Amino acid sequence: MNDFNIDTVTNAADTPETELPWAELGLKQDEYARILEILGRRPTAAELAMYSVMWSEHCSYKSSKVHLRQFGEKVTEEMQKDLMVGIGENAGVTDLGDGWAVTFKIESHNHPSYVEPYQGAATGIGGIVRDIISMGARPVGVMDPLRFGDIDHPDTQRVLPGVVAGIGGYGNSLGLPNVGGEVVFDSVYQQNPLVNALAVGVLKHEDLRLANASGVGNKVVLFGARTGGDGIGGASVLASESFDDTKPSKRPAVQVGDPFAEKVLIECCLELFHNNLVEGIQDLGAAGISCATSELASNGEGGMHVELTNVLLRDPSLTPGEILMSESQERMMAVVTPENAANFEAVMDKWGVEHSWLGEVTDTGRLIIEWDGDTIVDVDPRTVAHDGPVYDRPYHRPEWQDRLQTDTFRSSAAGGDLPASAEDLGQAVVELMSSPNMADKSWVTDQFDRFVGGNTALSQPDDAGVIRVDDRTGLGIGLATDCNDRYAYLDPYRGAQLALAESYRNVATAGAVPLAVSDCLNFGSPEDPDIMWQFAEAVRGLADACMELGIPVTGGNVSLYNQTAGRAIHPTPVVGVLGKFDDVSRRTPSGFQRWADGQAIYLLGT
Amino acid sequence: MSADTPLIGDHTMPETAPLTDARIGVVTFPGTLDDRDAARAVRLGGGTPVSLWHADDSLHEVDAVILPGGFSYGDYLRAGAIARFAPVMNTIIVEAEATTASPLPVLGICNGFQILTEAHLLPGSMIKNDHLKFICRDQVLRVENTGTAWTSQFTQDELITVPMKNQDGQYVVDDATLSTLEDQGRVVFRYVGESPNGSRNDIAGVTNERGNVVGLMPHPEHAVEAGYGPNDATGLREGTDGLTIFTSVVSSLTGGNA
Amino acid sequence: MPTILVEVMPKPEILDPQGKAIANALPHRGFTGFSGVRQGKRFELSVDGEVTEELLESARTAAAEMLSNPVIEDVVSVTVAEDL
Amino acid sequence: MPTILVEVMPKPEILDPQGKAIANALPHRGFTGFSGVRQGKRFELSVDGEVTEELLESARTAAAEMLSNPVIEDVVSVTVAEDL
Ligand SMILES: Nc1ncnc2c1ncn2[C@@H]1O[C@H](COP(=O)(O)OP(=O)(O)O)[C@@H](O)[C@H]1O
Repeated sequence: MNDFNIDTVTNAADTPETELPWAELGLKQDEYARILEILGRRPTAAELAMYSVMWSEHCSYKSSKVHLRQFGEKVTEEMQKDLMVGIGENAGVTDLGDGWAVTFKIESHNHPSYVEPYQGAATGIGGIVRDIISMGARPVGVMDPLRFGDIDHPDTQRVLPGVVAGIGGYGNSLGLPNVGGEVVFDSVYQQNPLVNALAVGVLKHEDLRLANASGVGNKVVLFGARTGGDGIGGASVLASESFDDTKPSKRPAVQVGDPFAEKVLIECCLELFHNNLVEGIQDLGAAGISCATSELASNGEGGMHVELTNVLLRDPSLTPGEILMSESQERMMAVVTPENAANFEAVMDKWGVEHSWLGEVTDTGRLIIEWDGDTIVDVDPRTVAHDGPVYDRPYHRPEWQDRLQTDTFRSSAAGGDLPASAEDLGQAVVELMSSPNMADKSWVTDQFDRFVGGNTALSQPDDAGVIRVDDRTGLGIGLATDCNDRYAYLDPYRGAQLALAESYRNVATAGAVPLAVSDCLNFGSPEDPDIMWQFAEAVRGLADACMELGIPVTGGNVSLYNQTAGRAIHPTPVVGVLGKFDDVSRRTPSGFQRWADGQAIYLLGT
Repeated sequence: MSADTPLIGDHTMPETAPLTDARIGVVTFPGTLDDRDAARAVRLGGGTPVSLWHADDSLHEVDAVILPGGFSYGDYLRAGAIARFAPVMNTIIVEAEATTASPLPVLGICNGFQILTEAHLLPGSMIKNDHLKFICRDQVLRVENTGTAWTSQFTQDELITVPMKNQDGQYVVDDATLSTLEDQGRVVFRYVGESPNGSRNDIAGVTNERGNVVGLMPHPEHAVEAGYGPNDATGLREGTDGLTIFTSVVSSLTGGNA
Repeated sequence: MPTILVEVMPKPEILDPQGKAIANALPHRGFTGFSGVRQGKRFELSVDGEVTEELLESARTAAAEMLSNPVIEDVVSVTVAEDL
Repeated sequence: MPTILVEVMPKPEILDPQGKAIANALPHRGFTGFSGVRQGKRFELSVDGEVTEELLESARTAAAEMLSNPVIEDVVSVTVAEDL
């Protein structure tokens, strides 16, 4: 069937001396030692694949975890009263009242968007939307905070059009109104553009689904797109499972999104939820089947038995390890009772979605994966999904921070020559207004559908996006994302707080009561103590400010290593705030409206 | 005003009793996006929306059909190219071309218009916008033919504002057909102001010879509820000019008594 | 695995916005000497067994009815490529 | 007028959503016998004068750098067609 050798658990036990390419897969020496210790033998190739992807920075949050805990600790009961699902699940869920709930989250797709702007940004939208679906929700909107290098830099000219087209191409095809975002230009983002994507969804309380595999004997099913070699380009050492030949493997360096498949997946999942056909569900993102099986199993009864040859493949040459690591888009995994299996298949048929039954839930506490009957993975799923390495990386305030803070504009040459006359001031205003960061963004936002769904009450050019949830009552939500990276650079603690404050204000001034926070923490390398300090400070600042304002962080994402040749981006903690409207018809647009002739103007605050 | 079109669950059958005997089918293809919006617009227009499924060749005795916007089958081959072969389309084509006194009124919006051209129910075709980008904006249109079931309540040359949002919206048609369309007054909607996409003669919507099939690129179903539509003279997002399309067809179907 | 190639081009009299955009961009990137560009489509239909005349006929029909829109496009060729 | 043909296809290992959608639709129309479809692009670059080796080389470079996205596509061929 395949020309690679299957590395079984028995084989691994019999051949302890076999060298495995753990370093090529990104594992550190001590991490590999820990895997040996957990298993009491060398891992099989498939197990190594699973641990390596699940213990990566991206999946395990190993550098950030110790800091992120504050979001769970610095909370009051009052802050959590509307919280139905907190941090840790695919996305947090907040009660909206009237039997409705809302879920939202921001994620980054920075590096993929630099490599292939269109597809990177498109699949960024696709990924965050699947997080929302997996909670049992209907996605109802997206936002896209973007950061690029200087507007006239060749790098920006290569990346920006593709990113914008990709966000539009994917989001527009899903029927999700784009209700806001950011476009910021600064040379610090050259070669490290930030493509963050937010998705929001709504659900009825009874439709809430979690990623757990409960109910011994329930079936595990994979559905949606077929599995290809996507996202395992860097792991091509796995192309031969025996690691003893050098067969070249053709593994795509990038993933191509299929928004049509995702749109169908959305409708198909909603029908599954509506008819109560799934017990647990998980989207497949980074780490694909490795992540879905280990998380579902460890969050549920603790065991799962899977036959991997049942996975429908796009590329038949994939090895078991590669299948486990593949990041192919537009896939979901669900747990279904045997009684519901036929009805589940009927929904798949109706929507023309392919599916394959992979195995079942067990109470053995082990995740067992077989390849044509041979056991290739036999692990405690918790050790894969939850007990990854945790680093308390050293950090300290950069020695240049003081210099940075005292290097003010007023102390510079230009600062001595401030505009004085009315004419100079006028000129300065024009200059400001025409800077790319301040200027009208409709050249970007006009490429996004803001009307689809018929529930968008505010979008561009307003400070918050507002979406109606319930036609009958006008119940709805307001959303904003903000971050001023220059503030964060000057003082990461305050900068993160200001990001929250701005986002909070934007939601509040639109007329919504702020309810919840999601953040996307974009930073440089955590291995640099200066950067790690920025990160630690930003998290501390955000957590403190959330306490102060009394709204919880319900989810988010960390993107580290945003640096090239030693040059890191500014710390960029993008903060999204979600608020509630009892009736969105009360929303207040920002700016002076041309229809509001004759109304009075007040200045509030200090 | 509110309409009962829940985001979650089954929107396919109205919970309330039909408002009128105008039953208007809204087709859902895989990849259709604006079906709920079109159903809402039908209801706000006084009709009874009936959900039609692409794979079902029955029209369930509806009095008119809307092919809504979206990206059927991803629009991957050509916009509307694959949807045109759906079983429901076979029936729609037969009913729309029936030589009876009143053939089925059909409205194609955006992707629906593209499907109608692919099905050859309407002449011409849609290609990529001349600027090659997706464009979403409030668009002013002139209603130039008020003789169709879908436009009967507009006044001749009325200017309306509705959202438009598409990537393949440039209407192309050969010279001979173009003159025929113009001579026979079959241009139903025309873009006013700067052309949004390079369409020939600024055509935004056309009808067939008998006037029962109408296609248009912009989205009247997104201009039916104050607060959620385009900006217009009355205020931010207050535009409801699109509603007249739906009240027109309801009125036509109920003999002007809606 | 034998493959049937179907090639489709926009009709000469129909505007081709993509081709035009490329034609305009080429000189800016130093590619002079091309007086025009048109962009069409190329489909590869793979066939498991042998390419019978019947199958080729079926490909021709699919090309004419589905893979191209006769209002704006021409099927340029339907050929067999054994060696892809 | 001589024309240089450039043919571009999605890389075999890359997902081709367009081809997939077409492959799924064909059997519904009675076009069976095709096991897969991939959709690529075909460019016709027209040349006013003669197709010199230099111009062909320039077309090859344009194909690699502009007409295809090397991350996800392969240039399948760059050929001269005299008779279009
Ligand atoms: N990438 C984007 N995607 C969607 N909307 C955006 C994007 N960038 C900016 N916007 C929207 O455009 C409007 C103006 O943006 P901006 O000029 O950044 O406003 P402000 O400076 O007031 O935050 C806002 O409504 C914002 O949400």
